[in-house]
Amino acid sequence: TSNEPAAAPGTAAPAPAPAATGGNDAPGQKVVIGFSAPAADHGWIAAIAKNAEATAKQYSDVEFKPVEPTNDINAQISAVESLIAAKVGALVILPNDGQQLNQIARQASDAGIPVVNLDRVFPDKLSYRTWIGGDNYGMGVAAGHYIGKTLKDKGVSNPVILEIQGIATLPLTQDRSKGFEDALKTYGFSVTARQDAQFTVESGTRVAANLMQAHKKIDAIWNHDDDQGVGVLAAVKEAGRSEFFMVGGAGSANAMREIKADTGVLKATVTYSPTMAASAIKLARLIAQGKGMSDLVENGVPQSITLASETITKDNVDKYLPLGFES
Amino acid sequence: MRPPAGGSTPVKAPAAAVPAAGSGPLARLGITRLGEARHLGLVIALVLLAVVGLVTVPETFATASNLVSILSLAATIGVITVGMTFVIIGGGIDLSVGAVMALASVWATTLATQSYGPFVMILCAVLVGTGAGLVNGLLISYGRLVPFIATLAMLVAARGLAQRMSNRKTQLVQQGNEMIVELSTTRVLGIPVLVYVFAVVVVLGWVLLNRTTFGRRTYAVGGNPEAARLAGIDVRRHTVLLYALSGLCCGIAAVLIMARTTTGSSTHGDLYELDAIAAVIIGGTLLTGGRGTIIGSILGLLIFTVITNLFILNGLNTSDQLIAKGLIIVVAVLLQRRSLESRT
Amino acid sequence: MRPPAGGSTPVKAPAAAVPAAGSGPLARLGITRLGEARHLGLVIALVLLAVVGLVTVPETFATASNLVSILSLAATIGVITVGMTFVIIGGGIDLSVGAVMALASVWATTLATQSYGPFVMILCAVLVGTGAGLVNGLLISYGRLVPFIATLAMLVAARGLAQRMSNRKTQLVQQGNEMIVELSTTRVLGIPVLVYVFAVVVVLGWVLLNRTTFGRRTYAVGGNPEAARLAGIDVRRHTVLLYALSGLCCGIAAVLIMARTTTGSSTHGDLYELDAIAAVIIGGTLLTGGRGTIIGSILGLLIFTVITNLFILNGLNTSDQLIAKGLIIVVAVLLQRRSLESRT
Amino acid sequence: MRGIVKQFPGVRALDGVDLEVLPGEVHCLLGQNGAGKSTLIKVLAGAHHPDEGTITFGGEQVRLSGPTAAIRLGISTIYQELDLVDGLSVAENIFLGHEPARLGFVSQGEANRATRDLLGRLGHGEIRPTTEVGRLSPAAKQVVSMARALSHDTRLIVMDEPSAALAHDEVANLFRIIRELTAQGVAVVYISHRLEEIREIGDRVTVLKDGRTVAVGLPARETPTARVVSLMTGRDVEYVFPPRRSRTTGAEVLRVEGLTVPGRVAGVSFSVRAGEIVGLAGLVGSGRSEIIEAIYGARRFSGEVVLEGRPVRRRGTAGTVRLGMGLAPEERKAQALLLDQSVARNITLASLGRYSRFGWMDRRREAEDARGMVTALDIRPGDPERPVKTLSGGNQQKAVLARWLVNGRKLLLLDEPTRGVDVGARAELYAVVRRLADEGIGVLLVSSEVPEVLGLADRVLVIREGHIIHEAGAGELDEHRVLDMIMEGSAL
Ligand SMILES: Nc1ncnc2c1ncn2[C@@H]1O[C@H](COP(=O)(O)OP(=O)(O)OP(=O)(O)O)[C@@H](O)[C@H]1O
Ligand SMILES: Nc1ncnc2c1ncn2[C@@H]1O[C@H](COP(=O)(O)OP(=O)(O)OP(=O)(O)O)[C@@H](O)[C@H]1O
Ligand SMILES: O[C@@H]1[C@@H](O)[C@H](O)OC[C@H]1O
Ligand SMILES: [Mg+2]
Ligand SMILES: [Mg+2]
Repeated sequence: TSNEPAAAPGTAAPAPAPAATGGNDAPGQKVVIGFSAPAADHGWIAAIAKNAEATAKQYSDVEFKPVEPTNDINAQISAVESLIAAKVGALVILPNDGQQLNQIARQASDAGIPVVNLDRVFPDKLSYRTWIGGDNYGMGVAAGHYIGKTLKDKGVSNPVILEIQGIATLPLTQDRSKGFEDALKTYGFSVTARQDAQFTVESGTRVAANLMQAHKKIDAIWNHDDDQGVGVLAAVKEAGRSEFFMVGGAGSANAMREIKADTGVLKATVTYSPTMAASAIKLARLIAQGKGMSDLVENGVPQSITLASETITKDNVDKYLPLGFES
Repeated sequence: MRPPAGGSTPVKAPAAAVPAAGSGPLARLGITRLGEARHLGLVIALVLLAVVGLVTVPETFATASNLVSILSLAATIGVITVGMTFVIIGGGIDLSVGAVMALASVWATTLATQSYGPFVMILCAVLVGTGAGLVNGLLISYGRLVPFIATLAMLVAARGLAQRMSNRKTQLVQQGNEMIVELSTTRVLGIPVLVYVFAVVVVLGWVLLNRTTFGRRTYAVGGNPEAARLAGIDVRRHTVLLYALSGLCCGIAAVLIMARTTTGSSTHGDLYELDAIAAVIIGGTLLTGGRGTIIGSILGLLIFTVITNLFILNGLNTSDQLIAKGLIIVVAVLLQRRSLESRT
Repeated sequence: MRPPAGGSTPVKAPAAAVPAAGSGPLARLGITRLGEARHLGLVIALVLLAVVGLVTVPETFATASNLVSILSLAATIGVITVGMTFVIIGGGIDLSVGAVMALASVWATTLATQSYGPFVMILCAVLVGTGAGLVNGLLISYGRLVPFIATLAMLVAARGLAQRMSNRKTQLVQQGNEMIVELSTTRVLGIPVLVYVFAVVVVLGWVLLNRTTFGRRTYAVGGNPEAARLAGIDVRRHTVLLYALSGLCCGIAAVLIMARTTTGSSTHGDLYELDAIAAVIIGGTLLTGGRGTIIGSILGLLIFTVITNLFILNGLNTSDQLIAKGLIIVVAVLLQRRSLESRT
Repeated sequence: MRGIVKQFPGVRALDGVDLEVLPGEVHCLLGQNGAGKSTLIKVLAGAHHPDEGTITFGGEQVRLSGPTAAIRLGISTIYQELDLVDGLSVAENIFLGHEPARLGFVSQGEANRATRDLLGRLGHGEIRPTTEVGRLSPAAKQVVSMARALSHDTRLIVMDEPSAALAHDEVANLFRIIRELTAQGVAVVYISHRLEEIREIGDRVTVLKDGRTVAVGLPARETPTARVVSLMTGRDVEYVFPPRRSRTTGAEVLRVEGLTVPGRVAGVSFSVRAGEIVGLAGLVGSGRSEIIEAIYGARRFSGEVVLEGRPVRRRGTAGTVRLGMGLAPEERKAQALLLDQSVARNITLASLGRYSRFGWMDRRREAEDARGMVTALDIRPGDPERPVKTLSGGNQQKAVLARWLVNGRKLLLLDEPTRGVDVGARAELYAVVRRLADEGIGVLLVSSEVPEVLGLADRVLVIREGHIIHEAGAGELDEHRVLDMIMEGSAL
């Protein structure tokens, strides 16, 4: 949240390390990096855009060229088209839907513009040079293990486990749910009820309020996204319920503060960090300049990088707080 | 399409004024504008939904806490619906309601505003809402823009402004201003304060529409603006007031959404305009203006809210919810029509 | 608000029939219905936007590739706008267009449909669109539902059905059916086939509206349904056809969106209804029916598309875009009004 | 009022008009359709601002900033286009804009009481204050408009064609009220196209033509009709009906057997022959329009309608039009015209099929025929591309007739074809209808003006409460007998 006076680590993207290790950050040939992402209708996406821009600004050799963020596929295609026409040196694309933008990404690649695919993946490997994103299935697994283990330890049998998804039509949502289900299965548990929200605070409130009516006794809730989580927590507070615990997703600073305070139902969150956008810009720059990653042995940037989904609890929250994004 | 123009010139005096034969008490009610009998179809639809609830989820549906929950959900958009009812009866439409509510919620939760405490926050939300409504009204009345376009422009601009002010972040209600949040958590007689606010707005709206000159003039301005003008009503000024009223309702709704979600956000109220308009129209208000009731709108809204509640209680997924919702809308309106026709 | 009711019966004498002094050729044009001068304001707005483009992004805006890009972007919703223009001139409204397009795209890309090859896919999309339009039309004509409600119900239900059919997944156009995708990738004279499809639909729509009995009836049905009925026009049947036509356009748009995105998806066309209606209204068609032109609607749409394009090229952030968009809408409409008035 | 000028875009509606009204008199305003009568009284009512000219009221020069200003001065107006709000009740309409209210809260009881008094005074105590106005008949609406005018404390009442929607006995009632008012010193400005009314109620007459005053303060009773008419029209109009043919012998075009519309029409049977004009005389509300609409397929009915020997199956208007019927409905603007569209398009609306092949319009032929019709019926101004709403009432009515002439009808149904039409245009319309009959078309005519039915029709059916109570050749009847018959309790 923007108005949390106490918090505020300057930027979510850690400053580039000094150019000691092999000169990755040393100024090189000038690159224009085009950037296209969905409209910032929730905190995570807003953080993506902000991180990308902040990182680009740190390099004197990078010219950052963002285009209109939009949730209309058709318009995003046009936006990317315009970047191709402008002959940018590299593209960073977080598509609204990887499959639907695949064709235009492929066109860019074919035109010789390296594409760094962020988060939602293009199905065609010829469409991008490098993919960097989170592990959605892994997120579900992490949440499933945390909930499964906690309940097992408490000795609960037949627990009521609820799941509040984000936007149901996104493939990543389905991956998360699959991971969650698979992990719970190892404890012999399953999801009692599942509803989807829209990643927004308000939808979180609405869905949670109704779910709590449907289930008079709940053991655990996994909520896919910490932005809508603000709304979920508000609904919980309003209903005055506390018999269950909740796990979040993505890892917003706000969620971490809640976990740290340990006064509500939120006990953990599984990360899906928008810092990936900062990394994506760095990768795009390196690729365009023909450099490799100085910490690795290889001469080129790897073809894919999957961030691990980590579980943040009261015990390790301090370590993560600086990386948490303000939703 | 519009209904065909009414029949031709009829009877000389005595016969004309007396309603046709076969008119029972219901028909007589229907003749007066206030006749609540016109809502029969909506009430039937609601009762049917309740029966479905009682049969499918007997242990949860009819509990007090579920009913309270339904009302809490309905409250925010309900307040907006009251304003929308006025605007539509007055012959207009307001597409900007959701965005204006979002803007008001954001403005009221900036750190600067919050530093003055909860009352200033409330005042701020209400003023921002009313101000945006005023701009709508002025554009429409004096700029002579079509309401659809003027309020669409306001929708777009208000969302943009809200994003800009909030930096696209969700703004939490700060410590010290919990009073706002308590509107939703504090209960009187088991009912959250926010539901009372909703009720008060509905009652005030009803009184304003049915018992005051303002209400009369709203019907006149929407039903026949030229006649209203000839009767000495300042149609333009009244139009401005109608949109300001709708904006005021958005401001109040912003307070409620802040209470419920503990936040102000530029994403609040997405697509509220469609829901509110749909509720008003299902409630029997004509999009062409001049006719309609607050009670109908609220019943229409409750139908929507109960449907959502039932679906979630039954664990249906969104896709099925949507399909069923489409069907239920059609059935509710057909029922409504049937019940109106059986009276004539 | 509606314009004040027109004056009463006019003068008989030739003296009064002659336009007042100071009326140039424009004024005379204004008297005929086709006077394209009515689009002057829109054209001015477009030109102004182009100037902005030339000044702010001189190297990119006026390139052929950018213009093609604008047209490709406009194509999908443009086809829908053509259908919407007919519906609105005919006195109705169609909120379901985006959802019906999504449903058609999903149905056409199921594995089952795809196994029959691209022509069957296209046929499927078109049939599903037309079918949904037909249902809208029947509900409105014979079920006598208000168009707003009937098509809102269809919106909701079609989205639900699309989600259900696709299992909420994006469905790729399979190998062997690339012909569909080639509509967007193949260029003739440097212009993608899809833009030609758009152009053909616009031309056919224009011809249908201005050169055929169907078009005449559409104006009549929207302008005065009772008069149309008493002149022997089957108003109900015509209404059904209008919605079916709108559905057909959604089917065609579904093919185009499949071509552009290589997919069918239940999320396609979100909020297209608002954009299409806004384009039609900015284009000068009255929401009350009986008046309007295809050309106006397309100009209205192009204004929106060029605004988006300019924003893309200038890399403005969304919030500012939204604010600016709101202002531009207001200015465009004011310009349009001004230019209409200066002629009378 | 002196030297009033009012300019509308493209039209100089008033071009220096003078009007002088004395307390306690009934001052009649005459003029053809479009002469500027309604515009003048709207200026007087504060609804239009004059471009030039002065208004003096009660000896003082006044500026009317709006309708409220006029009402405050004591000028109330009954407008020509009914200015009521359908969704509001009778009482709410009467007190619209000056509701009895405290702090903005309306005292509905008071309004209802006052409404009951007003309506009682108008002899219409049976209209309930709480009834929604949209459900009233036009006649009852006219009464409500009147009550509204009387609800103000008024010194001058302006009535713009108040009798157009009224039946014969209603007009008598209206005159009674006007006399009461003038007896109290209230002045009345009275507009009507029915010259005999002017004679009966008027004191003085002002005549307008093309936005100018052509005669001021003529004595209403003494001035010969011919002179008034020639002042209005600028020519000498024979206010007579065209001669009928001696005998109609055509084949039967229409036969109606036991036509019943529940609650409105009870088993009516009659026939119309080719070349014959059959008139339906009756009170407003006696069911004449229903008969016509049922025949035309625009209304459900039981019974049989036979056109040229073939029974018409109930197929709606599309079917009956195809079989050769045409209808000029009662309310021109609401039921017949596409006001925004050109005269030409209004004329060809019912015969699109004639001008098209496979749906493709032959616009040249369409334009030719429309132009031909405009010339044949002398529709003025003679420009077929003009929007029909800019024509006067009479010319609009001709356009409606023309609609049925372009594609050769067998049967024409005319419902109140001359309502609100001035004398000059009326005579022309009569001639057209007669000519059509002479060409072999069967005509069924409804009119509330008995002289019109008697003058134009060959045969007259007298309707009362949905029954035919008498049938006779027009020559065998006179106005008094018909009036006796159509009123209840009359002797046959
Ligand atoms: N609001 C207006 N805008 C434009 N022209 C108008 C308007 N009102 C009236 N006119 C024109 O002014 C002229 C006078 O019209 P007006 O209604 O005063 O005639 P009238 O004498 O009342 O005719 P009628 O007997 O048919 O009622 C006509 O040419 C009419 O078309
Ligand atoms: N749409 C309607 N709704 C209710 N009552 C109606 C409607 N149309 C007509 N009526 C009533 O039906 C009766 C017959 O009306 P109708 O129009 O047939 O009279 P009419 O004899 O044709 O008189 P006129 O020639 O003046 O129209 C009247 O009592 C009238 O009030
Ligand atoms: O938009 C999504 C975000 O909200 C979620 O939390 O993580 C993945 C993103 O694609
Ligand atoms: Mg007049
Ligand atoms: Mg009649």
